[in-house]
Amino acid sequence: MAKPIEIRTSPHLKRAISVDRIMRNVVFALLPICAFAVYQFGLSALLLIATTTSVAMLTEWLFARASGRGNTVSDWSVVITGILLALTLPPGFPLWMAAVAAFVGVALGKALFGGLGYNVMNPALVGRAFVQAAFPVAITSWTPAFAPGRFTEVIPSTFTMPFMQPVPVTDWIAGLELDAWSGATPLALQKFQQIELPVSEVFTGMIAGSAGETSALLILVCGLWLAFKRMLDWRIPVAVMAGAVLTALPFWLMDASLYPSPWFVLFSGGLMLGAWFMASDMVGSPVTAAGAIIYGLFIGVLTVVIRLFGGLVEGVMYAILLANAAGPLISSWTQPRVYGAVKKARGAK
Amino acid sequence: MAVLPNTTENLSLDTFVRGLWEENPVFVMLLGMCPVLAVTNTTMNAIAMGLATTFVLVSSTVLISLLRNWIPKQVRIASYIVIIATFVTVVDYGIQAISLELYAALGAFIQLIVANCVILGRAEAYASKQRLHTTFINSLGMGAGFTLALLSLGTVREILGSGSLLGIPLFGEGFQPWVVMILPPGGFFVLGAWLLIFNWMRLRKERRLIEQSGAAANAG
Amino acid sequence: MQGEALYSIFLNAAVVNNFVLALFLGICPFLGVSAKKETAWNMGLAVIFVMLVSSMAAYGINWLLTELDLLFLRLICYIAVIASAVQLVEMFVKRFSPTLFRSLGIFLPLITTNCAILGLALFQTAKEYDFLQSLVYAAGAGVGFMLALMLMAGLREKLELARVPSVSQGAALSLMLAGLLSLAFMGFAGLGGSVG
Amino acid sequence: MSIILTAVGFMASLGLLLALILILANRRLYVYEDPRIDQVEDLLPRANCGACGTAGCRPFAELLVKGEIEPGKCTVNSKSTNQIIADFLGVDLGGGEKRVARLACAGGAHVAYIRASYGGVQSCRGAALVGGGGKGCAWGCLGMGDCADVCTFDAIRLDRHGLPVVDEDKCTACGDCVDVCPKDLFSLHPVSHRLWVACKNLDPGDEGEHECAVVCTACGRCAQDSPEGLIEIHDNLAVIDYSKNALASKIAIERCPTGAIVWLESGGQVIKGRDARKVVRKEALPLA
Amino acid sequence: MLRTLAGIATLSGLLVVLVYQYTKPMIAENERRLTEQAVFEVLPGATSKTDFTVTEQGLVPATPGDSGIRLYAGQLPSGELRGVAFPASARGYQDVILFLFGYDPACECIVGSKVLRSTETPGLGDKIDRDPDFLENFVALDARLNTDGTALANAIQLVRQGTKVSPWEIDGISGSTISASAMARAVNDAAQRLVPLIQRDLAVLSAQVPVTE
Amino acid sequence: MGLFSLFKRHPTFDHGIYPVEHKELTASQPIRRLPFAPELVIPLAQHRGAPALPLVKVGQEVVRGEPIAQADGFVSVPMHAPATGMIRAITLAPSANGPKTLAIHLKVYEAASQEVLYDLERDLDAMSPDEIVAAVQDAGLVGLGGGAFPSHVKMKPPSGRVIETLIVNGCECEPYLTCDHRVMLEQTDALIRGIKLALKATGAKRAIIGVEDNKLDAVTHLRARLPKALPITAEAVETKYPQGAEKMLIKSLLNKEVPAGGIPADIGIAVYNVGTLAQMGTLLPKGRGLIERVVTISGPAIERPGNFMVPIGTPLRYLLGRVGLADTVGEIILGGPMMGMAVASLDVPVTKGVSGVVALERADPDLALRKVYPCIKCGECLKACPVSLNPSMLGELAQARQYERMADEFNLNQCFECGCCAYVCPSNIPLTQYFRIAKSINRDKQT
Ligand SMILES: Cc1cc2nc3c(=O)[nH]c(=O)nc-3n(C[C@H](O)[C@H](O)[C@H](O)COP(=O)(O)O)c2cc1C
Ligand SMILES: Cc1cc2nc3c(=O)[nH]c(=O)nc-3n(C[C@H](O)[C@H](O)[C@H](O)COP(=O)(O)O)c2cc1C
Ligand SMILES: Cc1cc2nc3c(=O)[nH]c(=O)nc-3n(C[C@H](O)[C@H](O)[C@H](O)COP(=O)(O)O)c2cc1C
Ligand SMILES: Cc1cc2nc3c(=O)[nH]c(=O)nc-3n(C[C@H](O)[C@H](O)[C@H](O)CO)c2cc1C
Ligand code: SF4
Ligand code: SF4
Ligand code: SF4
Ligand code: SF4
Ligand code: FES
Repeated sequence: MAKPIEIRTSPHLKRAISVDRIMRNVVFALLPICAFAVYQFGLSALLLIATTTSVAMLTEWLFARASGRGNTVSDWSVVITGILLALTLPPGFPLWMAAVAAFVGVALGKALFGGLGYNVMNPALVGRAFVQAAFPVAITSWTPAFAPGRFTEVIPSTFTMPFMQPVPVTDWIAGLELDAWSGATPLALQKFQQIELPVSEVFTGMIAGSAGETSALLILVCGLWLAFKRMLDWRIPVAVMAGAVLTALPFWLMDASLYPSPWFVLFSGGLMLGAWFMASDMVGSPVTAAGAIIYGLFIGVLTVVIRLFGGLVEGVMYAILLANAAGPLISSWTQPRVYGAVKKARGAK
Repeated sequence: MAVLPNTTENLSLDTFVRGLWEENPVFVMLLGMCPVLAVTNTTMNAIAMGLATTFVLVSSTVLISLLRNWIPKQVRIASYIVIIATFVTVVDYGIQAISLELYAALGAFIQLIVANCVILGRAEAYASKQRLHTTFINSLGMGAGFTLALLSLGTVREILGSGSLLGIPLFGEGFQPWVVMILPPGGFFVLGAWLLIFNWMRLRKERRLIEQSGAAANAG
Repeated sequence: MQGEALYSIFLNAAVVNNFVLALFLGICPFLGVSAKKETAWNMGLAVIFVMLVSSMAAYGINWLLTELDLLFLRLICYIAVIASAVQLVEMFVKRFSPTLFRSLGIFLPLITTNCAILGLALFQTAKEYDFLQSLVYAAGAGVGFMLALMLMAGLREKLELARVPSVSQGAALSLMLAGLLSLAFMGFAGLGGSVG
Repeated sequence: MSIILTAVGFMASLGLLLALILILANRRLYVYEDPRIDQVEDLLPRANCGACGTAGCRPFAELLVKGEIEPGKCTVNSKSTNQIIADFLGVDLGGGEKRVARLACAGGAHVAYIRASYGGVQSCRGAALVGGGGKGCAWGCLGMGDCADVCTFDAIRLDRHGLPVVDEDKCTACGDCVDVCPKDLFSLHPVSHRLWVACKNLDPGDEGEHECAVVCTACGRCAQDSPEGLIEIHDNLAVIDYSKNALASKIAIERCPTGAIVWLESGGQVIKGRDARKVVRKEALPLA
Repeated sequence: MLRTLAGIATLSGLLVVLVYQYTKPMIAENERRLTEQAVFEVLPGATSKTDFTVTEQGLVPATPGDSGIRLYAGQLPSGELRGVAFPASARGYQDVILFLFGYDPACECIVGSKVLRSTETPGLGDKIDRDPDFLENFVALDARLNTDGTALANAIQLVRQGTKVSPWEIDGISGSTISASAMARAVNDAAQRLVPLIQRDLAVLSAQVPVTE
Repeated sequence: MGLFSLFKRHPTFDHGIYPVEHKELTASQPIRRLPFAPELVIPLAQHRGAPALPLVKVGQEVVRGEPIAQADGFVSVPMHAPATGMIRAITLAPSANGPKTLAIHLKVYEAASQEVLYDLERDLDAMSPDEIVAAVQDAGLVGLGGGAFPSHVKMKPPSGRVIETLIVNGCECEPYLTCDHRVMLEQTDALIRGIKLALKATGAKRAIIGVEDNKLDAVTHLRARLPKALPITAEAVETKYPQGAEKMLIKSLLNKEVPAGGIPADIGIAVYNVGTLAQMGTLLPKGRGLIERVVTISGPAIERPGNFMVPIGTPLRYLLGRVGLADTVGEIILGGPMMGMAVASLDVPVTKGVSGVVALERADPDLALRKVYPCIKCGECLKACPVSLNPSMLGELAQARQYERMADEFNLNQCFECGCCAYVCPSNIPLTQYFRIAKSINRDKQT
């Protein structure tokens, strides 16, 4: 024999799915959503996605090198972080702020704790929460969808000078001469003026909002595709949606003029994107099956509570971050019952 | 059984300097964090808080050091607290008399100096055992260290969070302030960032030392 | 505030203006005792208990001092009475239930002279809460403290097994974690108040 | 003026009351405790910050007195005070000769053969559980450094042939490497044990020579040249009787054909006989 | 032991009470100055003020230590009544916000506003005290009474930025809707209660001759 | 679970995995024999329990079937000469586990007839249960399902325990292996005889043969041949790894769980592999000893895969030479690829516990060492672990060397190293190996 035989420990067989492959597939599943965002908001959305993704990748590369973790960009997870971050930002968000968000998300949300698998909260949302707290006005400035000429010119605020306040867009919007632009997202309309847009509009995404959150339908299709390929755990998104609907239902039944319908709650805002692509991030969710369901329900309930009773219009981001924070506790309280366990599974010495 | 040695300290430059860096109450001992985080959203607040704390620290430790041989062990903590609270009340009214605006900005944290772990900690660990003059100098050092820490947070938070320093705008009209810096998370982040930087410097120093000793060993 | 609803007081103290994450009270023990879930839990219980005790004590003293027109002695009296009350409780527990002492009592001295407890007394006076409102406020603050401690402990236990880079190990990591938690708690803003 | 009187009077009575309560409570509720706890507590900063991982200075002092925690855990105290506490509570370190960990194998990649190439967790334990680890010699060092990993004192490092080298100065004879090595190659010896059999191979006759160039083939030449009973052959291996260590000298190593028996110099130098094989390869070769 | 603690307590009592006595007038002066500043700010043109308390019987001149809502009548240098400043509060984005509003009985409108205490987000929520465009709302905010004088004719309301049409509407600030609406709620609630009283007891308020300096 | 089982055709257990089976390579290949190897190596410790004590001397001639080593106590079994020949040496020989162990080296006489002459005709019906137990031990019979635990020991449950049910394990859930399948088809009568003996010896009231539903032909075949008078049934269970693990099979067939840390006898059950019972049925009537067993030799690197009756002690080098080993060979595994042990040396002999020899290719993509990522907490391992452990947590603890916590808080000792978790882990973390290391260190610490 020319070479010595090999020895390894059992099992000697291995399922083919691996982390980089899962991540790559999630990126594929996000591409249609990105495409729709670009179709809807034009060049600005494209620039936004490109900026966050490249800054996120660069940050990851830098920190992984500095702490000697080798090349971790190749696991593709940071690409997801970048894309998802962009999808949750307003389309006209100044690029320099988006870059800050991507940097903070990856550095503070991930690299600090040891990179992939050890981050405690969703990096994309850490980045977003940071800029939401840092630049709250810019992040609640919406621009109309399907603006004429969106493929040839950018929204003025996109190219704001770094460290400067966003270029005002009021004149630009006025110049578009749209008849029905109220400047608010469906959620804000509902919350402050009790005007509920038809579910059909919200569902298909013909509305204003964050770059990638508008079409619930598209998100649902892409998410289902991933779930079907067993690349994400369908339990979590389903639990999020169930939690949201069940919380919204009684209030809607009580006073439909004040409270939104469960369908509206489900398909408006970032709930779909959050449920399918952010809550489902396995790193931040509990490992146990029961824990995953509790976690999902928690996100759904909290989102609706914040939307209906809190000071903020949208609660998905905070709900997911809080659930991430509670993740380890949920995990440790839902350890599976071991086969043949006589009394308590845990702590039996 | 072994006998505890006498630990009375002799006055030296170190008595003062220690508090600034080596035993910095905030960055090293991680004490008195609450005011450090809470009132450092502007530099002015940081300075005021630092001075107020230093005053309370110095006057109460000096008094305690004076009385150290009269205060019985069992009622020690109670006595210290009463002494500290007295000086805090003095400061409290003093600031109110000087400026109510400043008083409003510092909020309840002036009164909370009573509970600041640094002061009771110094009273217990130092003043109750040391002579008057060393106590005075040491407390001044600690107070200065504390103020330094407050300042290092306050300036960063004010510059980034409001674009100004001591209330004077630095960057002109269009500057976008980072509101998060003056919000609660910003306090945690900035202090965390300072500690990260110190960690990094320490690690770099250690690595240098190891490299040097390694080089020396190779040469020898 | 007269007539502020109890649930609103509770929510406000527990999450919206969480003592640790929004008001920066009790940071030192928060960083110190949040490494293990079990200790965090016991500490949390002890804090809730002490909060209730000192809330009542503070209410009593404030009434007495108002009667005597000696309000300027408030701070000294608060701290002295709270400290003594807690010490008394501690001795009691130590004497009569060593097991309880081992799980809760050891935290008592740590809490006595802690900003959060004194802060509670000062805030409830400033907000002019009546006796019941004060108690609810204390309970909310205690529960909020416990919540922050437990969340932090869960995260820190998880990170104990992580490959945390050496620069971010130690207190820096804890502070960043607290910052993230505080960021997440901003989501509670406005909860419990009337909106729209 | 009256306000001054009321205030002073009130404070005086409050002080009296509190003191009274505390004194009474102290008497009535007194529980015996080791007096050293108080003394140690006196030396602590009383910051009650919890940084040591306990609930405060008092519990920390209790643990210190019980010997369950090191003084250094307190980050607030100065190093010198911690040293004082350590001295105060200190137990005798005990006398006796310094012992160090010694490795009974010299089969690095430069002399030993391999049977199979191992893949998996880079851990000797892990490899040993997979068909013995793939090394030609079933007794020899696997060279993945579990011993170096567990050594708290950084006393073990692997040389370029993957063989652990113990730094005698740093080694505290804690025995962690002895416990972890799956091949049981480490043992603790007084530094004065300088004559050393660096092999554990029990293969009969020359069989071991196919597996490693520095194997002890149990040829017995070392035993012939040494004082009666100092070295004997047991189970195909030379064994040194350290009760006769005083008789040991470098003569025993001189005629060993492979270099399995060595003399360890105090500086960490390993001296082999003149006849010892000098094989140096970059990597272990597969068995023929 | 007893003696020490009691001694220390006595000593501290003495120290505190002395400091208190010493600083008391200064603090009172500070307080007065601040209130005056605030009152003059919300009642542009006023140079002196008189304090009133709301009691069961209506408005009466304030006496030290009485309880009840405090109102401040502000007078022009001429001694004429400029208007009345009244406090109001409502829960905002973070916590309860305290305001002072100025009411001019002549034009029957709110003529000024000031935030006394707030923990709103700096840069966002504090716009309700800084943003000149927003403060424009309170230069002449309609607060007319209805015909029987029991409540405002038109409830004061917040509307989205740029959509104000009636004089009793407040044009919002986008990005600070919550704080702004708290302000609207505060002024409306307080005005609904106090303006009828002020109008009724106008005589009492005007009769008072300023005794400043 | 209750509702779902309505839709499932065959009963099963929770969790588990579905690896590709590759059984078609050998499933239809009848059991064959190969010529004897020139030298057999019979380790004295090839079963669980105390090693056997040699009865022979170097140079002594032995006849096929003759006892050459005796049991050392109750939990031990004797050895019999697998061939006629001469004892060349009793010395160290490589073992599958790594350490060299004592073995009898037997030089086979090429010219000998290799007839078994050690017959001892017995009247099975007249034997008492205790006599059967003694006879099983004398036959040197151990579990042929891979555990190699002395079979007679399982017939004597600990005092206070009564065996109610006998489970006959014909699952053969490991990929590639088909020897049990062939035994059920070809040695049916011996198997039934073995079951009858085991029923009598254990006093069990019924026997259930559990077979995975990828071998329905065996189920039909067995059902057709089972005597109606006997309380023996054959049941199909879902094809899912590790269906053959006794705890899982018990759960599938009886919906009972073996208490953690206990044995099946604690709930009145004894589990035997079909091969073990078929050998029992073959050996006991004539009082013979176990000298050979059926071995599946398969895998992509084997040129002529098949099922073979192999004398105990046959070195792999010889065996693989006979069936043809491709140059591309990477790993050679004793047992199946999920639980089997890769050998470091071809001089390792086939022992009583070896049910298969699987040779995988060097560049086998499923085998190629993949990049290990940090655990992403995906929970796949929790969903795979048949005993519902938390391998993710265990893995993290192992990497932090917190071995005691693994055992104390996370039930490390319940892990039976089935490999499901490592199989599914998308981060390619060698979980099972970590657990072996942890257990090994914990075991060392205890002693
Ligand atoms: C919108 C969308 C775009 C895709 N684009 C690509 C592509 O550009 N390249 C590609 O290899 N696969 C692409 N895929 C995925 C493939 O259909 C296929 O699932 C995937 O490549 C399988 O990868 P895997 O073998 O790593 O699982 C895309 C999938 C979707 C839903
Ligand atoms: C960090 C942060 C601070 C905020 N502070 C305030 C505030 O002080 N006052 C306020 O009314 N809204 C505050 N908001 C909420 C939003 O700015 C605003 O309520 C919401 O987006 C409604 O948008 P609109 O005012 O454009 O309708 C804050 C939001 C964030 C993220
Ligand atoms: C993961 C795992 C898989 C197993 N698979 C089988 C199998 O497929 N067939 C089998 O007979 N025994 C299998 N066993 C062994 C059985 O658990 C049990 O020990 C055996 O059936 C007992 O019979 P025996 O002693 O006659 O071998 C497996 C064990 C484990 C731990
Ligand atoms: C289903 C799925 C969802 C993901 N969602 C996110 C996400 O919301 N935010 C993010 O930063 N990374 C996401 N990732 C990528 C990756 O898990 C993430 O960067 C890790 O949290 C980094 O440790 C996702 C990955 C998968 C497989
Ligand atoms: S001595 Fe033992 S533990 Fe150390 S490298 Fe060699 S085999 Fe591994
Ligand atoms: S033969 Fe001896 S020296 Fe060589 S590897 Fe084996 S034990 Fe080590
Ligand atoms: S190897 Fe152990 S932990 Fe992993 S799946 Fe099997 S039993 Fe569970
Ligand atoms: S399967 Fe692997 S990556 Fe997933 S949770 Fe388990 S150990 Fe972690
Ligand atoms: S300063 Fe607040 S607890 Fe230490």
